[in-house]
Amino acid sequence: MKYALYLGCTVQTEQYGYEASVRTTMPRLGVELVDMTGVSCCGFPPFSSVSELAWLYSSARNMAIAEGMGLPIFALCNGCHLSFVETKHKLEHSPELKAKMNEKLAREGLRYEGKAELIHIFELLHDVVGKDKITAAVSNPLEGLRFAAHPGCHAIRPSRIGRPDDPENPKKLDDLITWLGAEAADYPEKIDCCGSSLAAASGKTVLDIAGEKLKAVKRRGFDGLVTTCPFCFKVYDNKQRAIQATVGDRELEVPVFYYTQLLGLAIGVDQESLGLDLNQSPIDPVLEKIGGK
Amino acid sequence: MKPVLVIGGGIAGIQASLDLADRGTKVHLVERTPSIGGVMAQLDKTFPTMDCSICILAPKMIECYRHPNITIHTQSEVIGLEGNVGDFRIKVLEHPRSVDATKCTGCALCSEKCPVKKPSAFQVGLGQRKAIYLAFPQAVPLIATIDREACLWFTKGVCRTCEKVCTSKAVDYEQKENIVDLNVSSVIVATGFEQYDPKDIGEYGYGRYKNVLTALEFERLVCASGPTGGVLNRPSDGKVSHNIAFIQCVGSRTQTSGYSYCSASCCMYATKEAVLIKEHEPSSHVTIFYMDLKTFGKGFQGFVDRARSHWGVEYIRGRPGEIREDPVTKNLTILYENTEVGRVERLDADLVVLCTAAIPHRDNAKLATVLGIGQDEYGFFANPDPVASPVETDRPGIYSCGSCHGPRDIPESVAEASATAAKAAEDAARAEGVA
Amino acid sequence: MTTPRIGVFVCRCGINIAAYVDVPKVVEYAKTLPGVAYAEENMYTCSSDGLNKIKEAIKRHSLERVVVASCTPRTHEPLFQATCEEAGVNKYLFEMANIRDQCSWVHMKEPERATEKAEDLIRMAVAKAALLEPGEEPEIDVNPSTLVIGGGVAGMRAALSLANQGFTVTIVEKEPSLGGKLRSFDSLFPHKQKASGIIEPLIQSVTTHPRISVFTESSVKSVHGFIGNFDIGIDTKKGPESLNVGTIIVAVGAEILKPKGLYLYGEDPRVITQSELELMLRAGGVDSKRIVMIQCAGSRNEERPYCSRICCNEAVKNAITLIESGSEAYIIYRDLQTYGIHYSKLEQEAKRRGVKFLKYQAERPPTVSACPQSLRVSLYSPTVNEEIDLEADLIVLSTPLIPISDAKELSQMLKVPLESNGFFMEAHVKLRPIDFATDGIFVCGTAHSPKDVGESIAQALGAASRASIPMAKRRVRTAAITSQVDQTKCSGCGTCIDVCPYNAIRKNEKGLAETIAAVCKGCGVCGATCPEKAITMHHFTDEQIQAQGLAALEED
Amino acid sequence: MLIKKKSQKIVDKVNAEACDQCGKCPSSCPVTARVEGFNPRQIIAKVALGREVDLMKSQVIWTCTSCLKCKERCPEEISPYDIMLALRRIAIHLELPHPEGFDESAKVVAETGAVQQPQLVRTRNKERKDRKSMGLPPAEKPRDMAAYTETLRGILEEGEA
Repeated sequence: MKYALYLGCTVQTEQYGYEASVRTTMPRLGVELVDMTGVSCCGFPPFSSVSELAWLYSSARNMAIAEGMGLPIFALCNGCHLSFVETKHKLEHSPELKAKMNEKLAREGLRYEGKAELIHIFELLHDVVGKDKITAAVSNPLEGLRFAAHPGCHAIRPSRIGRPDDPENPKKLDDLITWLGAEAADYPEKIDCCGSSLAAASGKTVLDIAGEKLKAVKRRGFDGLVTTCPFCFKVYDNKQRAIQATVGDRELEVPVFYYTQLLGLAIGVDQESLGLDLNQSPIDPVLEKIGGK
Repeated sequence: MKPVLVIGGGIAGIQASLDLADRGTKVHLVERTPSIGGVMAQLDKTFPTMDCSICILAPKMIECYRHPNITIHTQSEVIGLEGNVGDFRIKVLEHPRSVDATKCTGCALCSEKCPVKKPSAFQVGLGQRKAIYLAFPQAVPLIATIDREACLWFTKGVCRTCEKVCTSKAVDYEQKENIVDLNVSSVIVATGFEQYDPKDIGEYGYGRYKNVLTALEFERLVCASGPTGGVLNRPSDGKVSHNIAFIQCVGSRTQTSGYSYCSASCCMYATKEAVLIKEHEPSSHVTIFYMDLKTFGKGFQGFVDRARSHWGVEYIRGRPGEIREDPVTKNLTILYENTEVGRVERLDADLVVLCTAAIPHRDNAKLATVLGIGQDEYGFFANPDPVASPVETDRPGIYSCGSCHGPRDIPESVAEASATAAKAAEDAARAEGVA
Repeated sequence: MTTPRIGVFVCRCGINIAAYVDVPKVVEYAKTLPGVAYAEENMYTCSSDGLNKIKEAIKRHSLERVVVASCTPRTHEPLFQATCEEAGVNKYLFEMANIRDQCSWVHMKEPERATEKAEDLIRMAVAKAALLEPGEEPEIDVNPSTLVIGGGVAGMRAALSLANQGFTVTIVEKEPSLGGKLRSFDSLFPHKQKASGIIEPLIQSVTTHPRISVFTESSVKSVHGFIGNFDIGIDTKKGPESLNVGTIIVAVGAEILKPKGLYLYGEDPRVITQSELELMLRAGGVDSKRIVMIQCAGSRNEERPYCSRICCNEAVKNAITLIESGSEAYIIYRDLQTYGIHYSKLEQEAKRRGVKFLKYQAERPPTVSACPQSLRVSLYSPTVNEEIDLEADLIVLSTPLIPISDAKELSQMLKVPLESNGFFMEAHVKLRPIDFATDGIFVCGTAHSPKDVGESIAQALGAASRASIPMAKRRVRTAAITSQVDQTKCSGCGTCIDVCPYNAIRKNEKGLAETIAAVCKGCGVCGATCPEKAITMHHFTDEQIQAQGLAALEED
Repeated sequence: MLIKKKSQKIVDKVNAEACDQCGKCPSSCPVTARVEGFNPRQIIAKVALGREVDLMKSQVIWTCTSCLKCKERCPEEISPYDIMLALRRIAIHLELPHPEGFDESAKVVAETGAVQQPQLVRTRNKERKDRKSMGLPPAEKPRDMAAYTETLRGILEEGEA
């Protein structure tokens, strides 16, 4: 199990908790991660609204690097993963476009064949590593905790070009949570969007949308929200204070985790190396419940 | 004069058979299930007159059964066809009932005593039947049949209770399948349709949410002879439902489902079902979500106007985006847009009924091969010239009527059935040398 | 005379009756009634099992009268009567009590009283049954020939089928030539084949068929007689003709509304109807740049509360033709009636080809105003949620099919009904869409209701099948429930003749009234009106009805 | 005119005319419920009526969370989301008024290879951390930045050809 690790802008430049928890947990499950050198932004979203060509070029470029390494790309971010899958899909269906890309890639001495394989963290943990390995690795089961899974829009849509889980009834993140000894439950707002892409147009609406979901999660008696998407995490965790202000509810406190952080806690990784101190949401009560190192 | 073969014992097949039999032609009526009657036998009432469906159908079923010119082959399928118009040689495979038709009186004592329960196809899975059973109370012929996949004797070699309790010694575990050879002048295909399975439209939660039903399931729920005796006890908790919503065009008018056509009867049967709810309980709140109200049939517009003004059924133009279920109460919330005002709203409902596409029957391909006739891009039997020859397939002497060649309502099916009878009569006359 | 042995069969109708009526109690009660020799209950008396039970009981208990207490005679009486006959009991010795539709269904909330009422209804039926008399059904010969009224596509197709089956057919068409409305059509949806391509060969085979005779510019003037034996009077261009036929098919078609004053129609030549557009297309097309079509022009409103079924599809079809010839086409609709496979495809093609669709609401119909250069259509589009103004060079109104002007006259001549919108009314909307309640007369095509060519042809073939049944058998039985005039009481006043809706009573040589049994439908109007009480209604005699009434009033 | 020509190219591809105006997209959309005047169905309606230029000049095409429910659920496989992106690109290329940030961040990426440089972030108890202090390797960037930047600039100038 060897993969080319693609961080993407958001993780690499600010969501260190996600990166750290991935780097510390994966090897313990027998997943070898190789850093990609010379990579750049996947192009989504910065280019998708400006120039389709620039967007596709950016993704093709990074996939070309992975092809050079001969490894499948493990993209941490839902957005990056979708961007790669979509680009691969588009170039597969347009030889002309592919040729045009390669012409441009040549300037950096790169070439995109279309062989690059992609893997999403759900697929890697749920389908490749699997239940047996994960449950076996759990030394500190997260019993008595009930988490709301938030797979994130881009992990499940658009299903037509292939996403890692069901677009209307995603279950993999729930499974992953239960494998850690915690409880996961369906809730009507599960596949609701965090709203983050609206930031440029209307920051307040983002907080509204995110706030509604956090309220639901709290109302339905969850101990916290779990995701693997840096964009969603940014809104729900980093911006939770702002959300409280916007929805006018100071009590709206919902602990938010990256799944890999919980995974780390369950398999006995120390909190420091999971970057848990970077979570801005009030996670300490949950950490106390979990105990461990 | 040679007999005519009619395939399918629904209302279309029944009508075609009766027309021919009444004019003196011998008919072989082949039905794949244990009883004739088809989907119409499962309906509660029929629009726009609100006749009790089985009540108007049962006499015709019995008439078929008692008609000296009609031979009914149930649990049977056509497995071979050779020859040409005027002289088709047919092979019909009769599957064993494991019950002697000449002895069974349909008293149902056997199914009463049978220990094995299975979901009843007639009740669309909402109710149960035994391993030995009568398809439904008015089944024709009223003869028990054994489901060999379920029967303990056939699966585990034990039980034989039915044999013990049967007073007329009708149970016959040894019964073999039987092949009947027929020589007919024409063939009439009336095999009907089936319902689209809305599981694939995940946002509506069918299969996940207990209180989301298909319209056919609802017909059984609202029917006096249904599993709840016509009381709208919803599946999740048996609570009587007062807020009920219907969603049109589920699977139909949908490129992504593969059924991009309008199923033609849903707007009206939904209206009928809405009126039924109001008749049962006028205080109920009933909403129908539609895209275009298809009121093109005789009396349809008046029926919808009455449903709206007299019964207070609410019609909203908009196809809901999503149905949500409260994890605790199992109540449903519909996310929809009233497209006539451009407003996004939510509607709470105890029960949601999906009006699903009428799609080609899964056996069509097999039958098309046996008969050597064509299918359209969806799988319905094809009429090369639907305008000039609306009931003719691409093979002379083989005709199609009813919903096996596209969505049809009952009167259209009946009219077409008579039409195929006329075509068959013309073939016979030609064979007789009538110039 | 001794009261005959009566058997009573009480149906549970699953739970339809049994859930509200205490059936076992009712059965026990029935056993106590005078003349009742046997009574039992059945789960479904109409099931083959139930019917066998009746036959067995008749034999075992040598029953002479049979009473079934169940649902409605409308659907089930023939079945039970036939069963009695099979067991050797004349069908007119059968009586039915409707304890479902008229009892259990209407008294769901008061089971005790429902049970009482069921007992009352059965007591009444038994009282009548005791007085029932056997009836004989006269058999009449059927002339194996058909009159088809209307030489449009439906009429011709029905005629051709019957002729091919070996029957002789006469077509009466009021226009100078066969073909009907289709003559004025350019192409036909859904496959856009030329209308002429269907009409011409049909006319060819009809006019050359040895068993079909055609009267054009002719009309039916009189209809007498009954199934098997209708006497028809026709006005032809060569003068009056008369013929005798066994069956009649009504295929008179429909007319197309010309909506004077609506959307400037009749005031501005640039506003036309869909059928006028057809003629223009047939003549080679239109050169207008932008055409706007308005649906439901004169239909689905107070005056004509029905949808005309074909207008949307015709509009879509013509819009495609116009787009093909380089015009721009808009369709302004309320609910697009593109039903079924072929029309759905047509709609999708139109959208692909660039036909623009705009919805309007009945409450806010579009308005049309004339400018010198062009016309303006103003509408509120609920889907775009905006007021929209469209400049148009040509406005096409999709107007409904309406009943032919002399539909009423014909319906009276044939003694068949029209429905509220003026189209011919079939015997049963669901299961007898082509039959009239009057035996031997059938309907097909747009005379029945708006429909497209394929549907009309299907109905026409269907009518041919229905009509062929009595003609193939050459004989039919008529009901024995008829009136009979007591010649000793009749004063010859003729009141009965005036009121009889079926022309079933005539004056005989003695100047006294007498019933033509084969024509009489047993409606009873004559019996009720006869001042001399000279008329007896068989199966509904005064004695029988009185007995029933008295039984109803009995207290027990 | 140029703007119409450019947009027409897009519109021809997006299949908007197949739209039945069923209302599934707005009822799935998290924004329609909150932002007055934003309605993916009406966006498609206008495109189908050939009025996409109005859209490019309006705010609506910028008001999308890209949750993709509209694209996922459309019975006709129409994607209001992709249509909005396409219209945005033309709007930006033709320098029609649009929210700030879009072309800026594009420039940044073209010049640095990422939307932003690694940030100094705070822990819950206000300590500052960076990649180094987290024990994470230095951030990656294109090796031949000049070539990378030149290529992307070229593409951006080309615009939506």
